[in-house]
Amino acid sequence: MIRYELPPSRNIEHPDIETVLGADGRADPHLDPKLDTALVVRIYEAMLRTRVLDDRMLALQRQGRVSFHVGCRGEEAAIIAAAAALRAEDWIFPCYRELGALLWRGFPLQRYVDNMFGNADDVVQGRQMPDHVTGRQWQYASVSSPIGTQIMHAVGFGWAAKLKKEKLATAVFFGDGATSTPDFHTGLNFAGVYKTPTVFLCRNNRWAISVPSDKQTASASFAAKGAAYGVRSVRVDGNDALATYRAVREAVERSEQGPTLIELVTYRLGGHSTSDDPKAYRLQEEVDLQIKGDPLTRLRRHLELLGAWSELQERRLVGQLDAEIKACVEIAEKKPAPALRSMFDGVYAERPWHLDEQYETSKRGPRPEKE
Amino acid sequence: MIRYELPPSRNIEHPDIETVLGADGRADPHLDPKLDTALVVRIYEAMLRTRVLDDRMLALQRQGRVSFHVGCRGEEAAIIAAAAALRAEDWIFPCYRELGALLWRGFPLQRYVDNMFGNADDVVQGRQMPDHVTGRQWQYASVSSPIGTQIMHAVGFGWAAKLKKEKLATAVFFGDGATSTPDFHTGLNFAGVYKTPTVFLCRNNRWAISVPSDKQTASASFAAKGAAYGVRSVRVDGNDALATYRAVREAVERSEQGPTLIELVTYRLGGHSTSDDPKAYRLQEEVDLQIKGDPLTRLRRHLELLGAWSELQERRLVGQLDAEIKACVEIAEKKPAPALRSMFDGVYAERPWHLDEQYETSKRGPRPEKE
Amino acid sequence: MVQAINDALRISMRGDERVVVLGEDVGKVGGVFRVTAGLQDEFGSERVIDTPLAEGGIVGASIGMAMYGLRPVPEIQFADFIYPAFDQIVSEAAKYRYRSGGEFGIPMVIRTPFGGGIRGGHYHSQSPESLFIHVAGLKVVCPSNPVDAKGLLLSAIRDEDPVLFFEPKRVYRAAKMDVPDGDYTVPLTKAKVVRPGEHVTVIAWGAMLYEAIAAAEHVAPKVDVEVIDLRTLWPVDIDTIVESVKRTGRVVVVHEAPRTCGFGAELVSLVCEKAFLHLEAPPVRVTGHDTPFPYTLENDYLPLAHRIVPALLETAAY
Amino acid sequence: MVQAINDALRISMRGDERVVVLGEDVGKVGGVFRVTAGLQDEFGSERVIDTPLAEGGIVGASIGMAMYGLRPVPEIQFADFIYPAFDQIVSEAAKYRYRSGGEFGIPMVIRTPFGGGIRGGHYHSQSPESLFIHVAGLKVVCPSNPVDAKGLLLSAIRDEDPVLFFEPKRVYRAAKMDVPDGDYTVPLTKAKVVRPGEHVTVIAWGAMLYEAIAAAEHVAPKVDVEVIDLRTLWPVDIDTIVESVKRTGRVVVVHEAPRTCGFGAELVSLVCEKAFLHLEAPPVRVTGHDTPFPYTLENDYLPLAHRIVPALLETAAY
Ligand SMILES: Cc1ncc(C[n+]2csc(CCOP(=O)(O)OP(=O)(O)O)c2C)c(N)n1
Ligand SMILES: Cc1ncc(C[n+]2csc(CCOP(=O)(O)OP(=O)(O)O)c2C)c(N)n1
Ligand SMILES: [Mg+2]
Ligand SMILES: [Mg+2]
Repeated sequence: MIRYELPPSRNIEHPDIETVLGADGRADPHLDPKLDTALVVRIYEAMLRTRVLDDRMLALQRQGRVSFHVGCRGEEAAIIAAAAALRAEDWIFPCYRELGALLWRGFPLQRYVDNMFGNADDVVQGRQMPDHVTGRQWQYASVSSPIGTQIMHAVGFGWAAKLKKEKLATAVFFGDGATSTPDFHTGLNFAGVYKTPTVFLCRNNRWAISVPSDKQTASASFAAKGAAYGVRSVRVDGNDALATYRAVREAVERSEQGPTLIELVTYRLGGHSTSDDPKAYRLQEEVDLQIKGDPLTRLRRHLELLGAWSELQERRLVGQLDAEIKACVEIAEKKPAPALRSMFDGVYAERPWHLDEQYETSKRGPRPEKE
Repeated sequence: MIRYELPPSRNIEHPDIETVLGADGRADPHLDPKLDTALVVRIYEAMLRTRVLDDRMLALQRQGRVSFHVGCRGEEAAIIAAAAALRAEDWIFPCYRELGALLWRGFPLQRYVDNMFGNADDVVQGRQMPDHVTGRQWQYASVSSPIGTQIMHAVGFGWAAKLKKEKLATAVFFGDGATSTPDFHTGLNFAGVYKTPTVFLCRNNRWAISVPSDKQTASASFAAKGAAYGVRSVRVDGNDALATYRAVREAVERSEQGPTLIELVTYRLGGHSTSDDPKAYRLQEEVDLQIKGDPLTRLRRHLELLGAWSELQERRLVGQLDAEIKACVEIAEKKPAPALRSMFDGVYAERPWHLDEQYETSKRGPRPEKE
Repeated sequence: MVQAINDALRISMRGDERVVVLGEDVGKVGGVFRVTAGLQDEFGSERVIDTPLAEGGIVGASIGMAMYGLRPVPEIQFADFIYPAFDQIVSEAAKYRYRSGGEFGIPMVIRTPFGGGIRGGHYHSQSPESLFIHVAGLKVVCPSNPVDAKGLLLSAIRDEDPVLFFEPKRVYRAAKMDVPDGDYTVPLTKAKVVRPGEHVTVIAWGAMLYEAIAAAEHVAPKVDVEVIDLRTLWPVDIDTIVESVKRTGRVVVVHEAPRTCGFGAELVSLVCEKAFLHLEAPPVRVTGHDTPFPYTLENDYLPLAHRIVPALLETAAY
Repeated sequence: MVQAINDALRISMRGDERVVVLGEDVGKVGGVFRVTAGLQDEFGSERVIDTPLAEGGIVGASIGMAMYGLRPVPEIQFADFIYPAFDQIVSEAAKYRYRSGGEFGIPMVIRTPFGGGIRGGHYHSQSPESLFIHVAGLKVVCPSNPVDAKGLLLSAIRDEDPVLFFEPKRVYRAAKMDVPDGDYTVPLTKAKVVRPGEHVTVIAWGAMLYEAIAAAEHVAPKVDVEVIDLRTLWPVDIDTIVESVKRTGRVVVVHEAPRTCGFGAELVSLVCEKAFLHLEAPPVRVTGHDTPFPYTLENDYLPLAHRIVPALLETAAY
């Protein structure tokens, strides 16, 4: 069942997948979105930042300093280039791997690291697992674990904006596994019927934990599912930052006419999360082959061709990021846990009598309020 | 939103819909399944029987003698011809309109009428609403009200048979509205992945209570949804008994290779159920136009052409059916309600202590056990 | 009650552009019980929306709408069909405020007809309120009469939290009374003593309230029964309950839902925790049975007055 | 416990061709907790099935398989993700025997890891047992140790009714003991007194049993606590409970699930109904709080020994 597909950069074998960046780093002149080089550099830098961050979080988890991390190694183009293609007014409804999209929008790194430690400064007050953040100010909805549920929210949000004649699109990320959930079906169906301004971003990273994408569905592709809902769809090389940007931008710009389903064909180079060991279900050969299609390598080659990136810049940025992350971790680790009270707040807009009582009882216990 | 489509018999306008019976009653020689005339007569008789039964149940409901009825006026071909095309080994997983399929398999009319009255002889002991029967001996699963849930059961049942190397198909009926449910999505997806021997029979009767089928989905057709799951699909004139038979038979015969989704394009000529007044949401003109495509008229015309049916036979059969139903009703109406005990039995294979207690308490009450 | 709820929806929609109604058959026909009748004519099909057949979609889309800033009022056609939306209600709506550190609340009122007594069998009769009371983050409301129905719904739509609004369909048309015109609210924090009494406290809600009252009348004046209509089930008005039980020392809880792990169990526990020394008899539950809801024998299933009366007499004599 | 459950599955599958296992990641990797490890190697991918990501599909297909005559053992990867299957469990599996007049039973065991204590936050920590106890037609089982886990699972797979089998993941690896080889069963009708005592009865299950025992040890010998491990939550072994409470006159129920409408409420009500005159103190609940399950503060959320101890002391001194 494990397939040795060629890396997406060799898309001569996958003529149905939209690709811009060739293996040589050159952009297909017909499809090139012709972005400012400065923007492409920013995208690359953000991809690299996410990569470095993932590595450091993984290390912290292995050292037992954070309990869990879910990263996006291999999917940086699908995430960052998609985020870059969105307009300021657009909203992001994330799955759990899209931290890079939030950072792209300006979410402070310190707040992210605070979330990893679930400390008192965590935006969600240590209530959720690491990597489960929210960023309203950055038009980024709340990360939750249940697969697929955010899809309906993106549809409802976009639909509401449309009813209010506000022009914005909602972009919702989810995995290949998520296409099997009820919410995928309902989300696409409602979006098709009401022509909501929704961009469905299916990160097909070939795996849902240990289940390969060809066991997830017998459909010819994930993009093919759009037709079942009268929803426009495209299949894109998700390891190709330019192709991703192009497709997402187009979808967003035509979102007033209705939704688009974009299958971003990519590959999860790491484990599902720090709790997972992929050696148990896939061969290293498959991963090795996919490493050749690493989205960072591909974009870097392009930038090098343009003379816009160098080894020196790379090393300098990595060093900078390392220092920045280290500083945030040191601060985050020293911050206290959230106050006991915070556990009883926010269940409702106002705390009702029974939670007052439960809080009081907790305070009286042998573990006093830590405030 | 209400569309005035031509009746399906004029399928020159709907080239994608498989049709055998022309408006003149002649069968398309290329597509004709070439059934024994005796069988076609039996199918017609069963369709007529269902029609008469529906009329009588509606009348009983209007008289306040039964509380509820859900019929299939206009959908008799889609139901009876489909049932006729199944093999003895195949199982039926009904929605709530397919009583005709159960009677086709030999379920005694008296048992059905007992169910309508929820009396002590009702196969489900008055536990469910009228028309919610079960017929294990006739390989007919239990009718339940929640839309779509039976789809997964049909898939699981067929899958189990396949694992056990038993050759049978499961045929599952559902409406156009049901295609929006999670179970449709999951059922088709699992069937596609595991190649289960399942025939999905989507009765597209154009309405889900007051919601027209073009508001149910933006898909080009319901059949088109098969591709999203790698499931073979066909779109068939469901008012055409021969076309329905042909498509279902083919699907059943190739079910060893995997599932088929069949969209049976038909029309609900009556109200959704006796609780519904369709005048509130559709125009009589639309219904009048559809009456011209009445599946009984179409098949009768065909049989008359063959010299296999006459007005005399029609009148005689209707008279016979009337008498038969009347006799059953008289008997059913006199039967007692189920025993109080029956309410506490069958929740589990064996009655646990708490239901013993609840039964005892009930007996002690001012309403003594009616046994 | 149907008219009162319709009125509340209309008032909300007139006064607040953010209110939208969505569900199966709520638009063109105005709902299978006619609760939303005429709303689409007045507010258009953009604010009174007929949806595809997917309860999870109805609630999930409403959550997204609420995040945007609307005040969606989704309808689930029968409470029995709420389970396909269970994940969106329990995993998402209930937890969204908390898990987002308060960045997004989900003001939304899920209206749904519930309860037996209309010959609905298994799937048109259920009372699933306790499932939602168990889930932190939800409010659960259940009016018993038209005046409360209107005032509670107006409060619920203005509330900042997700509310499950259970409408007792057995009294949709039965309970007639003069409903005040215009805008008024009934707070989501107050139960109501509908019949004062000194010997036994009966707690009920929805359609069973009338059975409780009938039983109370039946045993009067020998046994003087106080009847409390909870109106808001959760967070429950504990003060009214405790004050009453401390006075009477005896309590009977009546509900249609199956007995085991029903809300009655919680009420009994709360009474024990807060008024144990005042109890002169064990708290009693008169409830639906632990079976699926039956069709023919529904009057033997429901905790009608004939089953409440002996409970009152026994409790009073304990 | 992981090994014991694996063992029970293996024995069932060897002895009974009808048993199949299905779920997300149960095959090739043997489950995210390794509970089904090695089963696919031994029984093949037709009997140990990796499914698409759809809990409703897993349970719905299992119902169909059970109707055919198999004995499916579906896994829900975490109890927190059972809600997409709620409709199939509640509307279909629970009611199928009843509504078909007994023509089709649904013998099926839904296994699922549940409970907190592994830093799982909102969605890898929940204890939703009471939702299923409220639904007529389901059995609910929860082992606390490997020996019981194996014997209860073997019983559950042989039972004719749908069983929810909640596995306390906090003690998946913690609880070590010698598990007998081969086939044996623990009946689904019997609780177990794991620590006899005379002053207070504590009722617990799953991982909280160990907290209850620790608390009991802590207050001994001053307070002599009897600890009951329910093992099967529903139908509960009422006799063991009532016998104990009649003796001690005091009862504390401990559970991780949120307090309101949790199973504790039902147990308190049952005790009141069946042993009121023996009660010398109000029944007490020590439970999870009515909030979503938190991450950082999970040890303040859980009813750990430090919260049970004062409850025991207060109850004993009442
Ligand atoms: C409803 C639900 N079921 C199961 C899980 C457990 N789970 C977490 S991630 C995952 C796989 C998701 O795969 P995919 O959608 O492809 O996303 P990816 O992790 O590959 O980005 C599973 C099964 C869950 N979180 N939610
Ligand atoms: C889950 C669920 N939601 C809502 C209902 C209420 N309801 C009963 S029938 C129906 C429409 C079904 O339409 P369709 O699937 O097209 O079948 P048809 O009645 O047209 O044969 C609805 C909404 C239900 N029974 N189940
Ligand atoms: Mg994936
Ligand atoms: Mg229909």
